[in-house]
Amino acid sequence: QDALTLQLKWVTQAQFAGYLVAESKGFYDEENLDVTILPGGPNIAPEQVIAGGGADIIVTWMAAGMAARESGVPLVNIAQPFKRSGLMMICPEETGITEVADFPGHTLGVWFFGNEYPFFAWMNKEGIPTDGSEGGVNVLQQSFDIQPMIQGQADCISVMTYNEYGQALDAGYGPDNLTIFNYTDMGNDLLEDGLYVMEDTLDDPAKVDAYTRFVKASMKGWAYALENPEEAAEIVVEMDDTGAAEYEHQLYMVGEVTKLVDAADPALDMDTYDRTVQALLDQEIITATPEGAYTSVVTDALK
Amino acid sequence: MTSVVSAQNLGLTFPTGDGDIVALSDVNLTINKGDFVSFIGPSGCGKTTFLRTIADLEKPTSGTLSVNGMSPEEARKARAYGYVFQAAALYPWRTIEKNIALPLEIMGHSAAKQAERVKRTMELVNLSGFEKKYPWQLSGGMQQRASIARALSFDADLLLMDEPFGALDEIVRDHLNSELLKLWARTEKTICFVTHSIPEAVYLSTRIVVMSPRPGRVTDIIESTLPRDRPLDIRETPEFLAIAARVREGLRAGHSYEEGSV
Amino acid sequence: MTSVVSAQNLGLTFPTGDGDIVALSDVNLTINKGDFVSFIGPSGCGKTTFLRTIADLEKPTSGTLSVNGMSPEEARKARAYGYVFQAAALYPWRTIEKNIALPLEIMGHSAAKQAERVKRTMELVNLSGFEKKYPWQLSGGMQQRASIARALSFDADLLLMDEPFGALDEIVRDHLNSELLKLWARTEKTICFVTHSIPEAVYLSTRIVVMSPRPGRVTDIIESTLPRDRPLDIRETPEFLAIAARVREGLRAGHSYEEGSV
Amino acid sequence: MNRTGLTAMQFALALLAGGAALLGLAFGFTSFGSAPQLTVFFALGAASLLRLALPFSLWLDGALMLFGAVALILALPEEGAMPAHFWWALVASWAFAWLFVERLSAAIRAGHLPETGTGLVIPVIFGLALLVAWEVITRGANVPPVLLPPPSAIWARMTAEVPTLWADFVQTFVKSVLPGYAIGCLAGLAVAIAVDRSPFLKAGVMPIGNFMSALPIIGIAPIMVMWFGFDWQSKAAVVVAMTFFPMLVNTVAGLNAASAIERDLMHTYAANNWQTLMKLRLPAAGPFIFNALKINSTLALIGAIVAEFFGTPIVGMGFRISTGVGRLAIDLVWAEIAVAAIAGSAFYGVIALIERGVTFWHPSVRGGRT
Amino acid sequence: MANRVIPVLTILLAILAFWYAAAIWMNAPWQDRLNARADLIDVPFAEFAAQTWAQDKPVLPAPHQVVSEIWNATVALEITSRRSLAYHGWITLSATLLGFAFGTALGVALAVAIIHNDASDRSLMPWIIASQTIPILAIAPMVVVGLGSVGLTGLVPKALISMYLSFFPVVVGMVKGLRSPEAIQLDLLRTYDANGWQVFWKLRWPAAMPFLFASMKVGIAISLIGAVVAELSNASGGGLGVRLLTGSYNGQTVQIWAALFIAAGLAAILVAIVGSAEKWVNMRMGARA
Ligand SMILES: Nc1ncnc2c1ncn2[C@@H]1O[C@H](COP(=O)(O)OP(=O)(O)OP(=O)(O)O)[C@@H](O)[C@H]1O
Ligand SMILES: Nc1ncnc2c1ncn2[C@@H]1O[C@H](COP(=O)(O)OP(=O)(O)OP(=O)(O)O)[C@@H](O)[C@H]1O
Ligand SMILES: [Mg+2]
Ligand SMILES: [Mg+2]
Repeated sequence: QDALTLQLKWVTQAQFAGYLVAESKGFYDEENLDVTILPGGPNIAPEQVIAGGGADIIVTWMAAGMAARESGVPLVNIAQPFKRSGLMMICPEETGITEVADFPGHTLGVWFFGNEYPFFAWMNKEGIPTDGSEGGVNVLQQSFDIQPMIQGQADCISVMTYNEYGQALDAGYGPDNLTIFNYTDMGNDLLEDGLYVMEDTLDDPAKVDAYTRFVKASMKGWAYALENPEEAAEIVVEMDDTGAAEYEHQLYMVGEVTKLVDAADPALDMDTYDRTVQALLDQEIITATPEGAYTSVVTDALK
Repeated sequence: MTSVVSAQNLGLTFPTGDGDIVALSDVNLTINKGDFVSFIGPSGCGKTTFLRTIADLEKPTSGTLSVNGMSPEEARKARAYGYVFQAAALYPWRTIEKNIALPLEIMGHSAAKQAERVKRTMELVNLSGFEKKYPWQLSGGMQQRASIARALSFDADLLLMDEPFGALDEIVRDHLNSELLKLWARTEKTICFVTHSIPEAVYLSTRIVVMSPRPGRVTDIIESTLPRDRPLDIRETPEFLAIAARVREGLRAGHSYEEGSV
Repeated sequence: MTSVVSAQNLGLTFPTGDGDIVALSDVNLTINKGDFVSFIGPSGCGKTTFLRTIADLEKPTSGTLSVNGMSPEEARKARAYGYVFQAAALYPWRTIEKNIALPLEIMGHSAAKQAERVKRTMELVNLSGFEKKYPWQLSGGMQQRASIARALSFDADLLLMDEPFGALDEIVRDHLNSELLKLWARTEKTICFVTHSIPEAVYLSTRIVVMSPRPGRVTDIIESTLPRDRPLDIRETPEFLAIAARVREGLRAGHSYEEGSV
Repeated sequence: MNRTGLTAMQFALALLAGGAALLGLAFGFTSFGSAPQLTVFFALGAASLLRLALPFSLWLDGALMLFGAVALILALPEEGAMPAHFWWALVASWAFAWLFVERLSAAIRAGHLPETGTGLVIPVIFGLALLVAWEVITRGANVPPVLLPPPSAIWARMTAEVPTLWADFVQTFVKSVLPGYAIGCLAGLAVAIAVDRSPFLKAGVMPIGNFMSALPIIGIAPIMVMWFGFDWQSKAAVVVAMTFFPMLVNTVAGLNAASAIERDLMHTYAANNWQTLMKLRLPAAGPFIFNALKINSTLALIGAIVAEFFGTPIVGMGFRISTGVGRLAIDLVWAEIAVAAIAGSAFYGVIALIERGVTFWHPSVRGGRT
Repeated sequence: MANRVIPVLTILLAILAFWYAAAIWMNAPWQDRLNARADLIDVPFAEFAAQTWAQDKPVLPAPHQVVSEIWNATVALEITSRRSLAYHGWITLSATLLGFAFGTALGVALAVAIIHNDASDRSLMPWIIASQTIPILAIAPMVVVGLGSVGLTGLVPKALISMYLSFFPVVVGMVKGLRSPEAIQLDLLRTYDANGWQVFWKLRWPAAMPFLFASMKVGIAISLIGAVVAELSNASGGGLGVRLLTGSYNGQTVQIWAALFIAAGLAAILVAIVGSAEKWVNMRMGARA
């Protein structure tokens, strides 16, 4: 068996249902893989973990992956099960915000820790300053929940369709009393949860083979989760070490996440890739067009 | 003569974990104005406790005690006495002059009056020149004198002194003994003085109270027949030696050689 | 007679922040086997320093000093002396018997020998029955005796005692004085004894060394003419009083009334 | 002591230093000339073994230490792993540094060198030695910079990012730490004085205060952010909560520090409560209060930074640290950590200095080092 | 006994009353919104108060909510369940104890080095103080990742972080303690020509005992903080810190408070255990009752 360690981007939740299901249902074993799944957290940078040799494969956002590549961690995208972004910005109607032009002068909650790039790319595109200058917006480092909106500390907050948006729905918010800016719908989405490995490992055919089997089994896991959301949610709850995952919430999340994932095709969509790279360049998050930041050897082998 | 301190059947018992300690029992004593009374007795016989009771630092558990015709508490509130503790108890964060001025500050004297009093009492105990020093910069004897100056600074008529010269060598002690006598003769204060030294007690006092422990009680009161004016070499006179011998007798009688009494 | 301690032109200077302090200067003294030498002098005249130098706790800065014919350091390593400090310095976490056994433990005696020695010396200082008590459960005088027992336990021929009876009242002191004399007479030890009390020095010693400060030096050495066997009431004899007067004279001469010397 | 005038430990260090240099010379022989300055260092270091026969000044050891460190850093290859014999240079200059420090402190103790000035050199050398070892190990062993950057990179980042660092410092230290510290300490002091007046309150509050001061107060950071919002107010609130209890507990203990006899003295003057407090108990509590002030000076900074992890406007040391890790700007993270450590040490130092001035009378200040 | 318990109870009651009042006040705005949305107007105060004490995700949970959460998450659950706070408490506790053991050992070792060696005294102390001004939460994730890359995961990285915090009070206390023997006590041993080892074991060590225990009490409480902080940076494996974190990210205030109270209880128990060890040693060393 080949041992692989997967570092997740966030805590154990249905956002990673495919991998958790594949592990739980033995899909990895079928591919002769021994996979260890490490949960992430707010202070864990998957890029740092893989650079230190603590993982073989990481799940991360392309913006963060590209930025890491420029700071000397040669990450390569090998597969991109997530085709769309789940990121949204929501503003309660009391704030009076109905369109982007209403933003200036308001406080917007944004997640940092590698999740801030889509927002800054968007603002950059709209020409709204974010440095606190006249006619710009105030940016707040937001916690990973909807408290800032409930308590009125921010006028708009970031949410994921599959997570915090659910909390907002629970709290009695909904499309009828919220203005929703969906990054994918606006065409401002940057590629989210992709699978990345270190560049030098791709020279080793045995490793590439292991990656291929890994992606294959993972996609099988995603497909399974798509068809059996209840069981997938149960698996997630079961595999969460912290005991914080709640079944209801995970079930909701499975439903939302599967809208973003294409279980049949893990290949990177080049249009979205090019747009992502362009946005990162515009925003000066990266300074040069990356070379060799993705490979299709794995996904090609699956075709 | 007016009585300054008057104790009738005074008793004081300390309750402790393993049984009560009778520190004073059935003490009857009257001290008149202008008296110089020494208390002598083995360790633990209640000398300090008696002084503390007069000063209203301990409450008697039986009998009555009056100070200047008042209760000890009223007397304390009227600032009737100056107390010199067995240890100097100077505040280390104050200079010597500030330490001496402490009671004056508390009693609300004006700055000018404070300065004048401090200067005068510092001269009296021979400490001039050390105003700005801190206590730890002085030798033990000088600290002791500063604490005497502090007790004198506000000019109370009653002085309670608990082994004030304990830490000093014989020569310095002799010197301070005669200074104290002079002060007493000049100011007509009433002085209660605790000591372990028989010659010191005899040399200084008009009356010597011999105490004995377990329970603490007065076993003998010796009136001194020495004249008020006492040069140092009075201590070699037969009269002096006779009184000393009588004190020693009284002391020895109260002294048991069990270990506990050491 | 063999000389146990011999000092020639001994000097010791402490360097301090504001200038050097000459604690000992030009001390010449020979102490023979079996001597009982008392050191007397005002505070700060170097008595303790001299004892500490003999004990190799301070290093002389000039002159020579030999103990039992060796350097002080060799003598210390040969465990030539027992030292009784001015304070009892018992270790509070050890029972009295353990405290007394401490030097024996360190010197590596067997448990049986330790037990036997501890028993013997505790009897000697009249502390039997208090073996298992902790220091704080004893009165000051008992603690002082325990520290004397500790110094006696390993039977050194030279005893250095720094005001061992300072904390005691006159009666107890008298008692211990005569006990010490008996011990000395029985064991033929050499004793160096620091005291502030003139009668005590005269009563105990074969020789009295009078010292004076600034700089610390020996001003007088008085040989006692009293017999070796001394009942307590020898202190009222004219011979005793004459020696005491001479010591007092020597002391007074060395005593300046400047403040610093108190 | 032996013929060289060194203690056993110094002697062992001297042998280690000279021996390591000798070995470096031997192992580096094949690549002779590639790093001339290192070769010179090895030669001089090996020559120091002559101390067995000749007297050898401690300053020579100091010079060798310095020369070795500089030569080693200059010789570090830009790319790839460090040649093996370089490690001997690290060992040798470390040993020279230790030996130098040993001999220096022995000289100070013996009074051959003045305490002031030279006494300060020793911790500085220790810190520099740590930095040199860090630099050499991270670069020499090719530790990925995203795990641990070398000090030179951190320093470069610090100088390049002064405005950012300054803004973060102002946000975190000036706006959050200082007010929070002042409020927390003053409140602790005031409550302690109030509580002290009533035995009933004291009996009730003290066990709870002791309990609270053992609490992982950091845990309340998310709650404070929830209550007081994202800006500095919530950080200051965390700082207040963290500093309050140490101050309360210490002050109450301090107010009881006055001895019975010192209190009796006040009693004999029939002094009122206020006089007793101002003239006796507060001054006597000084050392305890300063103890709390010192503990709190480090706690306050940590509390504010931690609280920033749970939400901030986009400025502040904690914000920069947490987002820096996310962006893999680890050198910036370490630059912030360095600023925090410097600010914290300076804060501590200032309090310790004030303490020396105010509690000059306390035996721990009068004599000896603190 | 009674005159110790009554004041504590009084204060506790006062705190509880204040807490309930604060819960009404702080939860009121959200409750107003909820009621408005449900078209509930003119809710009587008593009912409104009860509502604010029964919210799902209150700003400030009422004490009984916290207590019942603690009950449900400990006694009512299998101890091995990952939802059990007892399980997470045990994880945190084991890291705390290991870190405390490391920290005490390191602290004592450093203190011994400092008092026996002039050079280490002068060079170490300032840096030991400086080390404590480094924000531990900032380096904790890097320590976790760094140790993970050399194969150390799980308990050890957490314990090392807790050690980093807890060694400090031990060094400071022990340096003071080992230096606490008075000159005369040291001189005494010198007159017996005792060697360094004997001086250490017969004098310095026993004299330092009170200081050791005082600093261990502080140290164990800080160890717990260290373990919690380490868990904030390393969600895998669970622990009270992780519960705090996930509670915070899911807006589960009741869960946060419950985890906090369990941590507080643990701290109190640990301090009490060190306290009884101290009493026992004191008794063996014949201290005054
Ligand atoms: N606060 C107290 N609690 C319990 N017992 C006490 C207290 N103060 C004094 N005693 C006891 O009361 C007795 C008398 O003590 P006191 O201090 O008056 O003796 P003293 O004659 O002054 O002795 P010394 O010569 O040693 O100063 C002693 O047995 C002592 O143990
Ligand atoms: N370690 C020291 N450093 C500086 N000066 C010292 C030191 N030890 C003693 N001295 C000084 O040396 C002088 C002699 O002191 P010593 O303790 O020998 O006096 P002493 O005769 O024993 O006095 P006492 O009767 O008070 O015990 C004093 O002036 C003292 O201040
Ligand atoms: Mg007394
Ligand atoms: Mg002396």
